[in-house]
Amino acid sequence: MPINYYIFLALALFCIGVIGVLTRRNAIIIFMCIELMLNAANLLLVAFSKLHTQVSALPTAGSDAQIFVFFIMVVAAAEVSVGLAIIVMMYRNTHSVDVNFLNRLKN
Amino acid sequence: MSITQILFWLLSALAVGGAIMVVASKSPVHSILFLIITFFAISGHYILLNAQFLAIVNVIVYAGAIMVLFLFVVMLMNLNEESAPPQKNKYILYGGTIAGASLMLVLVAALKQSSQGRYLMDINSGTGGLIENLGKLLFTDYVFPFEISSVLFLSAMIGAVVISKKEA
Amino acid sequence: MDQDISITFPHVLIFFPLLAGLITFFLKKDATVKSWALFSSIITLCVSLGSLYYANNKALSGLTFNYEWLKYIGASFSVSLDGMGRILTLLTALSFPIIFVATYKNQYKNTNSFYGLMLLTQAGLMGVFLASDALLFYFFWELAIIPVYFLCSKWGGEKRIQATFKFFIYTFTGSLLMLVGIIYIYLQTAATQDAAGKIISAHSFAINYFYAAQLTVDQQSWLFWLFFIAFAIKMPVFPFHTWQPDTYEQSPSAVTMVLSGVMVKMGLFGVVRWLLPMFPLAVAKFDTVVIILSVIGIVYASLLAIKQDDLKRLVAYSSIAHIGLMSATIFATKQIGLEGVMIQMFNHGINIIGLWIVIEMMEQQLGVRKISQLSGVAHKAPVLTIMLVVIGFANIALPLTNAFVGEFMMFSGLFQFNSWIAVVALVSIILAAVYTLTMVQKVFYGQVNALTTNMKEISVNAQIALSIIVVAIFLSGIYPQPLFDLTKDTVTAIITRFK
Amino acid sequence: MAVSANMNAIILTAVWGIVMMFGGAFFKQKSTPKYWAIAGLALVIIANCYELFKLDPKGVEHGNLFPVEIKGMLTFDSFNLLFITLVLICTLFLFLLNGRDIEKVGNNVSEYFALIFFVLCGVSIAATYNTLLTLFLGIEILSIPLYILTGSDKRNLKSNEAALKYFLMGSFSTGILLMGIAFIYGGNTGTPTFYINNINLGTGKLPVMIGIGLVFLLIAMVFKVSAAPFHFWAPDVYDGAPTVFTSFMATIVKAGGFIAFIRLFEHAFGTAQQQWQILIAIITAATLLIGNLTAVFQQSVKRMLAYSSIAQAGFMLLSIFAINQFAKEGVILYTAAYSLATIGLFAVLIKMSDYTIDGFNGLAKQQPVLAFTATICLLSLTGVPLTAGFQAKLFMLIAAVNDGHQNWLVVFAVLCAAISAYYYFKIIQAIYFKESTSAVQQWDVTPAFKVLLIITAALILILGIWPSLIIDWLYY
Amino acid sequence: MSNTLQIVWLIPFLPLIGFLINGLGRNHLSKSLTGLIGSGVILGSFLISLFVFFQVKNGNTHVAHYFDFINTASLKVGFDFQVDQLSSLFLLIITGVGFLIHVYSTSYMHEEPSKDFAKYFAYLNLFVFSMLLLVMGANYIIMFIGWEGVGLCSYLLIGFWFKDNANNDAAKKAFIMNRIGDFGFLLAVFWLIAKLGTTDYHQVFALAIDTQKILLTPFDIGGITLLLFLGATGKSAQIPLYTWLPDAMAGPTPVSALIHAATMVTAGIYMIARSNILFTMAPLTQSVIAIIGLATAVVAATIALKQNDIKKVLAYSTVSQLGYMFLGLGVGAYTGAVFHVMTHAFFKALLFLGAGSVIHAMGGEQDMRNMGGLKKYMSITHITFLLGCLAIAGMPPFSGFFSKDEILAEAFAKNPVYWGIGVLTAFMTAFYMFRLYAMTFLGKFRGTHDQEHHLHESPAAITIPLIVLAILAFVGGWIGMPKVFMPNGHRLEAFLEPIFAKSNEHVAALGTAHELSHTTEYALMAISVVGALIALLYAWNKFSKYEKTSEEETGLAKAISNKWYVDELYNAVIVKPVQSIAGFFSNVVEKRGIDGFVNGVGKAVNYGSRQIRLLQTGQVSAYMLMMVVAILILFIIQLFL
Repeated sequence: MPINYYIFLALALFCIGVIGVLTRRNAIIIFMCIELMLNAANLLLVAFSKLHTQVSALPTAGSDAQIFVFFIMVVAAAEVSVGLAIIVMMYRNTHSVDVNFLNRLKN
Repeated sequence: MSITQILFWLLSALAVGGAIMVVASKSPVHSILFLIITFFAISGHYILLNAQFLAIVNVIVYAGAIMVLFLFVVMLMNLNEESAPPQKNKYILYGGTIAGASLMLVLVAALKQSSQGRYLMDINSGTGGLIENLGKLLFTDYVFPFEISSVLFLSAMIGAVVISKKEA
Repeated sequence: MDQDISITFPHVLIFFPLLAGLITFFLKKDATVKSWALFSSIITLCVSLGSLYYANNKALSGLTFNYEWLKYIGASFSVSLDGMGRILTLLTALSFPIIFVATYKNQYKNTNSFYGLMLLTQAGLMGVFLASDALLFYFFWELAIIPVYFLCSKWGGEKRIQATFKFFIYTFTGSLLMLVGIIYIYLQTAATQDAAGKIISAHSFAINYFYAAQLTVDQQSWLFWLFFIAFAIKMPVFPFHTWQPDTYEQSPSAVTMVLSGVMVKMGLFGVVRWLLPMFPLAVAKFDTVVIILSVIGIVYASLLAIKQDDLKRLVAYSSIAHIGLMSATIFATKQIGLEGVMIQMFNHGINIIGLWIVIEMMEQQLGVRKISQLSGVAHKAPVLTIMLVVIGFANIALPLTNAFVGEFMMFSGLFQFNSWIAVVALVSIILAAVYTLTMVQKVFYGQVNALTTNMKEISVNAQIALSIIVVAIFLSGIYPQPLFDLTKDTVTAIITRFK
Repeated sequence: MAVSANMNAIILTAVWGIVMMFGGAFFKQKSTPKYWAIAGLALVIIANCYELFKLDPKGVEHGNLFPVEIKGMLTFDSFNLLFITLVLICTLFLFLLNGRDIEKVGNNVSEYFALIFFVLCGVSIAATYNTLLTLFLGIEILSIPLYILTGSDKRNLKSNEAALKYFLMGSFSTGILLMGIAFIYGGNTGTPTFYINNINLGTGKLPVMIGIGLVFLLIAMVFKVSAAPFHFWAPDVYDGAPTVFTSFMATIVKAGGFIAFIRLFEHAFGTAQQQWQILIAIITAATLLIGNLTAVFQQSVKRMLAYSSIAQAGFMLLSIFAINQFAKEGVILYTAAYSLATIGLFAVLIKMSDYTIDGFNGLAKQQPVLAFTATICLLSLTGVPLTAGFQAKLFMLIAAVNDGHQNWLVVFAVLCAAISAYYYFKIIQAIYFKESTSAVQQWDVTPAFKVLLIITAALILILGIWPSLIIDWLYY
Repeated sequence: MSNTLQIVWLIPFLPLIGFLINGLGRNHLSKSLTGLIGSGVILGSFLISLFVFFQVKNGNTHVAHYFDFINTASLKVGFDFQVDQLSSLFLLIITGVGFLIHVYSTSYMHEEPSKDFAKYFAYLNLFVFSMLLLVMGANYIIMFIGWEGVGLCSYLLIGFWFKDNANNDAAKKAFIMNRIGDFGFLLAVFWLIAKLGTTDYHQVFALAIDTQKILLTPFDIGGITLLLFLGATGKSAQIPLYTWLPDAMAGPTPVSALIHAATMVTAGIYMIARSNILFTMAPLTQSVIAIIGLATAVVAATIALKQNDIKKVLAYSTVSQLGYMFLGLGVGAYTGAVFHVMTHAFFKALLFLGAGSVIHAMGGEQDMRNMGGLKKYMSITHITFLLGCLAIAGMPPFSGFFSKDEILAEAFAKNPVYWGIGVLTAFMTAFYMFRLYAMTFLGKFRGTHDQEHHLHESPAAITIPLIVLAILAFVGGWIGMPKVFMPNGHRLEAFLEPIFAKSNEHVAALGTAHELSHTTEYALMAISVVGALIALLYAWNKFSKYEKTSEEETGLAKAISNKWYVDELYNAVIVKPVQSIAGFFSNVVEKRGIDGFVNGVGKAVNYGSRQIRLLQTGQVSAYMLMMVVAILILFIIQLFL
């Protein structure tokens, strides 16, 4: 199974995430798409870790990437808590999470 | 075509399809559910890649905690339909899609020629991703980032508190 | 690089006005401010006169002072006083007391900041003329502008803000381009070493390193323009001159005197001190272009001067014409021409300050500068008239006035470069006569009109200032030799570089 | 590689953040947290300076109070130690000048301080990271509290909007950053690792994966330093955020981003400079152009400063364009000069009742000290000699010319600097040459505030004359 | 340097002193004192000039060096005075005539308030000073100093009554026209410096005729001389720059006498005579000079025929006489030209002063149509004036006859056509001079009654100079007897021989010179004298019974009395275009063009700013879309370019 497949898969997820971010207007869904992007990155890292485990002799070769993924999840969790808090606050004030209405600041 | 390959294609299709649905589906709740499906598929891939620990964490943290949190928020705001009038500026829609797609194209096109991409890797063998290895690593080499990430959490916590506390 | 920290003339010339200016900001009573400013400027004058005695004619040696300032980039606070430096510092030192005396009666609000800024300007100018380190030169080059910017915008005429702003942006842009040039050359210079021969910094800003920098023709060609634009804007040379009439018209007279008397010399100085020696090849390549530009400027400005109705604008354009002649001659790089330029830089300063004082005196009393509104002033203010006539004829380079020798030698330098260009340029002496005499006739002769009936003879200190100028005009007009001797070294240095 | 890295700053900031956090529960008066914060920051600075002084040229350090085994995930040298010290000092100035304005933002004063400390912690990690992991963590620790601080003025819709925009785009860039890291890791043949200085760039043209990863990282970094065309968040966020936090973000955080940027591209990709230089050149040009040009037309000084900060970022990018000794000296100077000036300017701006340029009309009459210091700051931002700003720009230009590949960029940069003079001097005009139109406002300006402003101005001037005061710390 | 002639510096110095005293003390000195100082200093320098003259006559010429005016590596110009035959002669003329005119002025200007009176004398002294510098300078630069100085003084004195703007215009015109001349002069000097590196007469002339190393090609010499001649046309009112001189009559009459008849206008002749060798080596230039001089003579004479302003007539006659002198220079009759300068100085000064006395008596009236029959009121003026007229009309044995005929003879030798036109002009001269004489002194008085009432002979201060000058005008010519009368009667030629020696050698070398036979000379003289006599008599009885008529004259006459419309022509061809070009520049090129461009840059920046800030739409999606596009571009650049 060529590594490329995994790369392409990850890229596909990533780009779908990007498309979502660009096209959707609901802040929450945009945020979810961003999570999707993060996961794409995770998948890629894991795939590479696997790759490196094979390529290099020592058994724990690829595991640093997995640790990294672990940290990414940690960060993601933290981000989510903050992000949702902000979204909620926004919703409290405007009763909408539509990013199209975020245009008080421009030019 | 071995079982692993079948699994690979299956999971990939599941992940991509779920991702597409996340973007496509009108109702936020549905998108969340599709996203959960995608995450499960990704976890499946992790298992294929011998990252068992990550697979578990992924299911627990993402599909479990985070997504539930999302769901909870969406429910709280009960915006199951996009309330606003339909997209006024369509060009963002098309532009976004085209841009994303062409990004994909460019990268794929670039990677196609790369020699590195040709590595064959045999699925499900090796012990790199077992909890004990990772655990050892985490508490020896990676203790510092581990500690530091606590700062991250602290700040996130404070942030959440500051933001959501009612102004007296 | 000697770490000589003994008091030398150059840094007295720079720092005394600087300190005096700073002190001025903290003086309260207007009278004290004025007298202090006058006093300190006179001290400066004495110092610069003193420095003339120590004139030893070796280019760029003479009175130098040197302190390693930013040693890791090889910039040092090194100042030196060669011939051109001497004559221009003398001009700077001389013009300020005259200006202060002439405008002694004027009332500026926030007197202390006005005079403070004036003295800072003087310090900046001194620095420009004394610096023998490129970075230092650029420093002072900018520092001379900033106070002027504030002076003009604060105390100027009604359209002052826009005019000054334009002036500032214009010059600032130019000097930034020059900065790029300086940096580029800096990176071509050799490494500086201390006495032990160990490398202090990879490159140096010192002027002799700049002279020694090995530049190919192509490098010189674009560096030349970077520098030239900065200087051309400052001089100003056609077609970079449009800021000047507006600025002169709008800024307070005292500042106009500084601007036109001394500050325009910065550009000429820059060309002679930096541009010519650094880019001989480029100069050889572009001299005709520049000279033609300048000559166009001469005729063009003279023609415009004929049409002006505002006295200040008239003088501004005539000044553009004179400066154009100087720049043309400089780029001709003929010995006789350069000798002429050297003394003309001094004399032009004196004359034009005189003209401004006369205009200022009339505006003070009558509140107008419009030639069309004035008439028959001579009946009311004969002394003023005589002074004006003398200065006016000096301005059109009548023999035995100071401007003659300079312009004569400049023209003949230009003639030796290319006779036809000289012919075109020489037309300006006719045009100069036209506009000067027309001005004199319309303003001073003829019948007294309703406005000028209440014109009175000018104040005593104005008379003093003007008489100093007139005396200077005749002195250096009848016996210019000392000025030649002062600047011999610079000229020979340049010429030898071009041999 | 040293046993342990610049831990003093990191640990102490983190700890003090916690202290402030818990302090929130105990402090009675609203003004107490400020003093605690100042005290703590002073402590951090002392500790950091101690470390800086004990450093010896060979990079072996003796001043570390917390010898922790970190596997060289952080490294340090005089450069980043000095940088952190500067950043901390600037923050101290911010606290001293605007402490009382932080109190005005909302009720959770001590939490704000806590968050600021966490940001500082993030900055010091981002300044010293040695692996992509710590880079990632540093950036995140630096960003997440900022999202909060931006939105901390909860009633204000602009603040909310700014927070949300910042958050969305910020996490988007995080995604890009991670993608980049992944590709770098994957493309890194030989001994795969996240350590930035044994990334195998190969010889000749970069391997494709590395190339992709590089571009992703580049973009993420460029986003953090708000360079065009990834600057779009900056004006809105700076405009929406409470002014005091804007001042913090626009200076210290941006500088943090730069130091991370420069570390990455010096140590990780320095050897392949030729292959990414053109990208930086393009981005720099775009940033200079958009930043300056857009700033010209702004009526609100706050927003104008936002754009000007983009423009200044463009100038700082020159240091990354040409990574050499001059560039590093330059970036240090630039951080100091730019941060001081901007903080001083914002400090004055906060005191204004009217943020438009006309609001400054006749300031010289009402508040000469404020007027004077604001002018010095503006001159410094313009890059007029005798101010620190000039020295900073000078070094940047020297660095860029010294690199010598894209001289057009340098000329372009100075022309943009000329444009910047255009809008900075509009304010100076308003201050000195225009008469105040509106009624005289109430000023809450304490003598201490004025003194501090004057000190700031004095520092700017001193640095303008003797930049060596800072730079000598790089090599002693 | 123990040469007695070292003291010549006193000659210009005294007038300078006078200028300073009168100028600075003008508010305090009394009129009589002022007049005394003013005339005294001139007398002083006249006496010294006499001494110098005799020194020179005894063959003692000298170049006195005082200090370095310019002394640089590239150019050395000493402040030197050259005393030789030519300059000493001019010294005599200037100081002598000058002195008389000063004396005359003390009475003529007496109505002026003492302040202006002093100013007048200050200017007059200053003029004498500059004129002396002009003739004494030992190099072209010192000459140029005087050259411009006299121009300045003429400017100041023409505009002496500056209340009236007409006078100021005249003054301005004079100065600017002179400037145009200086334009040529300076170019010539630059050319000399560029080629020879010096301006000292001795060196220049030595190098010019140096046949070993040819520093000056014929082209150079031709150019230089032509340019010098351009300078001369300005100063000496030749075509095309003569129009200022008639206007210059706006000044006080003594000024016209001194500056615009006797001395300043002859500066051009002096200059060319001084550099005769150069001109002799440039035959082309010589013929140009001859033709221009001739043309000037004719044109001016024709115009003079119909002028009614007494001073204008004299002015045009001056122009015409100057034309003669240039004809002389053109045909190589340097001695003749200088001779004519001298005689002309006498009789033209006389005529002007006479006219002044008339105007004085008429209370400022200058129009001859309102005069007539004055001879019974003011006899001395009348007699002296008549002598002057005879002298200028070339009647033997008056001075004019000798000088004019010498020139005409040489002209004939060169080219009979020259002579023909010249002699024609002589007839016209006789005609208009006696028209003037008759209209003024003969017939019956045509003025108003109270003018008639005030008519009186002028005071002694006026009449004495008239008498002295009349005598000079009578006998002045005898120092230049033609050879046909007595073999070595031409003392002047003998005296000036060293000056023109080089030229004569050169001509001799070319061998173009050929003596006229005595018979031809007699014939020529006879023709000119007879013709002049006829013209004279015709004018006499035609205008002695002149009546004021008011019929509109037509055709040629109209053109003549309108001075051939030359002023109008210049106005249309030069002044107007320059003005309009200047206007175009200042209104269009400056404002719209150059400044417009500069401001345009600023406008462009503003416009760009207004446009570019529309990028900042406020829409997050739009932002991110733009970012992604940018990412795309970067990737493409990085990966595929």
